[in-house]
Amino acid sequence: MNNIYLYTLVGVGLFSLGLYALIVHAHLLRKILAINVMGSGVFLILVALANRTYGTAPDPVPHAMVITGIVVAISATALALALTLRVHTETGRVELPEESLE
Amino acid sequence: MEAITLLQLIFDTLLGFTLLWLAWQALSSPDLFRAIVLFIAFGLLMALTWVRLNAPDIALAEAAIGAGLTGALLLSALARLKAKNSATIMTEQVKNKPLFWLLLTMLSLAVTSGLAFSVLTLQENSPGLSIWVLENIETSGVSNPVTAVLLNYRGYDTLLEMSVLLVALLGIWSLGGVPKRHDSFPGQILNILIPLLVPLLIMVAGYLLWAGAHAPGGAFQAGSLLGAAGILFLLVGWQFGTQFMGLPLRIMITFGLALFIAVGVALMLFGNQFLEYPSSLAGSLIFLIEAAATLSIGITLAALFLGGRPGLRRHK
Amino acid sequence: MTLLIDILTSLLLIAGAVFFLGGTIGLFRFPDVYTRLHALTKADNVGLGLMMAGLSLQADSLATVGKLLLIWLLVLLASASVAHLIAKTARQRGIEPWKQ
Amino acid sequence: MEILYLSIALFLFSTLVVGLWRILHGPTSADRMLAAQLFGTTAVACVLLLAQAFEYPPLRDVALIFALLAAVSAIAFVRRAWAAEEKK
Repeated sequence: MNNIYLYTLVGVGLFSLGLYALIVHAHLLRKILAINVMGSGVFLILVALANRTYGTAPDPVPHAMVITGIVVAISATALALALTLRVHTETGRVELPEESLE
Repeated sequence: MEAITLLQLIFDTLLGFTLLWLAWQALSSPDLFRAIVLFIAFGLLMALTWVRLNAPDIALAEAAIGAGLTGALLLSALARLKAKNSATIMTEQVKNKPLFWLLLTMLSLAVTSGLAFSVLTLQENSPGLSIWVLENIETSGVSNPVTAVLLNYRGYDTLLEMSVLLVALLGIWSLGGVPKRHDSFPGQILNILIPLLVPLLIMVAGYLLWAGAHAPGGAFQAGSLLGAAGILFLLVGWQFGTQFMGLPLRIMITFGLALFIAVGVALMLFGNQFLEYPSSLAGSLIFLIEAAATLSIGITLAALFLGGRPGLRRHK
Repeated sequence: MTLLIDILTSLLLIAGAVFFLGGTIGLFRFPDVYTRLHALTKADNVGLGLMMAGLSLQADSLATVGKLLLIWLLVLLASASVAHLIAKTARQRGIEPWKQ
Repeated sequence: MEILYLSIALFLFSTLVVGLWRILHGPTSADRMLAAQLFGTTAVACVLLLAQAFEYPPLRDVALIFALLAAVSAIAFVRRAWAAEEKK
């Protein structure tokens, strides 16, 4: 089972991609997608590493954590989308106002 | 190398690279609709990845949520934003600031290499808690180890996770009423398809709930299917009666959490710890809690999709 | 006997894969959304159907065959409905069918 | 037989990767959605082949869920996203 490290590295890559996009993009919908990709990266690392029980079934504890995480992620996404839509109705914009540093 | 190992290696490599590429395309696509469709495809491949990683319970959850909820949520939100053209705005700091780009690239590289290093230097053989889980599986009341962890050993997690669902719903409800929309007539096809699909969804949800005790499945997967059924109803614009939207809705949404806490407290009255099931009753108690949780999770997810507090009209 | 069944399964699976390939090529090459719909439903209906037939031959119980059949029927139902909905909406939105 | 199942699963997965081209290039939203629809069907076939190859029946439930929910995203697209595009 050498795919453990392959998938772990893919998880790391997804996390970094998501982090990068989260910082670069101002559009709120894109930020929501970016956070979801980061989350998927974390889940992937957890589950891939749960396979390090050579010969026996994988460790069920990370599996349970990830199932919980998926449901939390979707509810957080729904809330974030509702907030985005509210920002849009109030201000007509799809990004948050920038705070000026002066 | 054996042919089977080789084939699996090719499959995994292709899957891994496609995942990364899809994520990159979805996050950098100038067209938001395209980004969302790519993200839906990404969810599909994640489910395949869980299959490859021996995690069928997660594959079921990802399939149910990815196919049934995420796409519908994102597409409905996009429909209401109607601002596709402003899609590639960058944050203020990024525009015309080469120094910031440099810093950001360095940060990303540092995060990636740091994480990769720490992950690759982990112990190669680490069973984690799986030994304890398997040793105590007989007293847990179920034979699927993932369900045992979720509902017995780490029942607190599940309890708090259901509270998170509830808090998210409260957050949405505090933002105002259900957005007004004028749904067109769904048409004959949907009027035939939806009444066929919904009973099947409910049936399969029941099957997954029952199977969860001894095989992959359980309350979250079953609840997600119920949520998808609710979303189908909402998508064709069928209205639930207003008498359902008041107290009955609130009772059903909180029922799962309330029963969970009630069982925990009742066990304390009999001299156990909070949520410490006696092993003779564990199986039945877990099933009872899971059944209530399935109903509540399903209705909460559908209510999240509704996007506002029913019965309250947004004035605008 | 097992050998015969294995050969039959292989043939059915390969035939199914060919239809999936056809669906993908159609999606890739056809000129407009209506013709692509046409290509797509071949993969859904025939491709998956042949695969289901092939896998059913290897199934250990009737329940498994039933589940495979149910999955196939569900995909048929979904793809036929979706194809219809998309074609109808495309017409309403004024996307012209491709003419030589 | 395992080799056959795995090879066909791999083959189907590669057709899926090729199909990504249609999501990227559209041109209309309907084309992108169609490609996603084909992905769903391909994933069903892939998962069933893997279930057979590794003789692990619970994977069939994953395929069953994919099949049950295959239409949801497309219905959301037709009923919501596409309808909104029209008003612009």
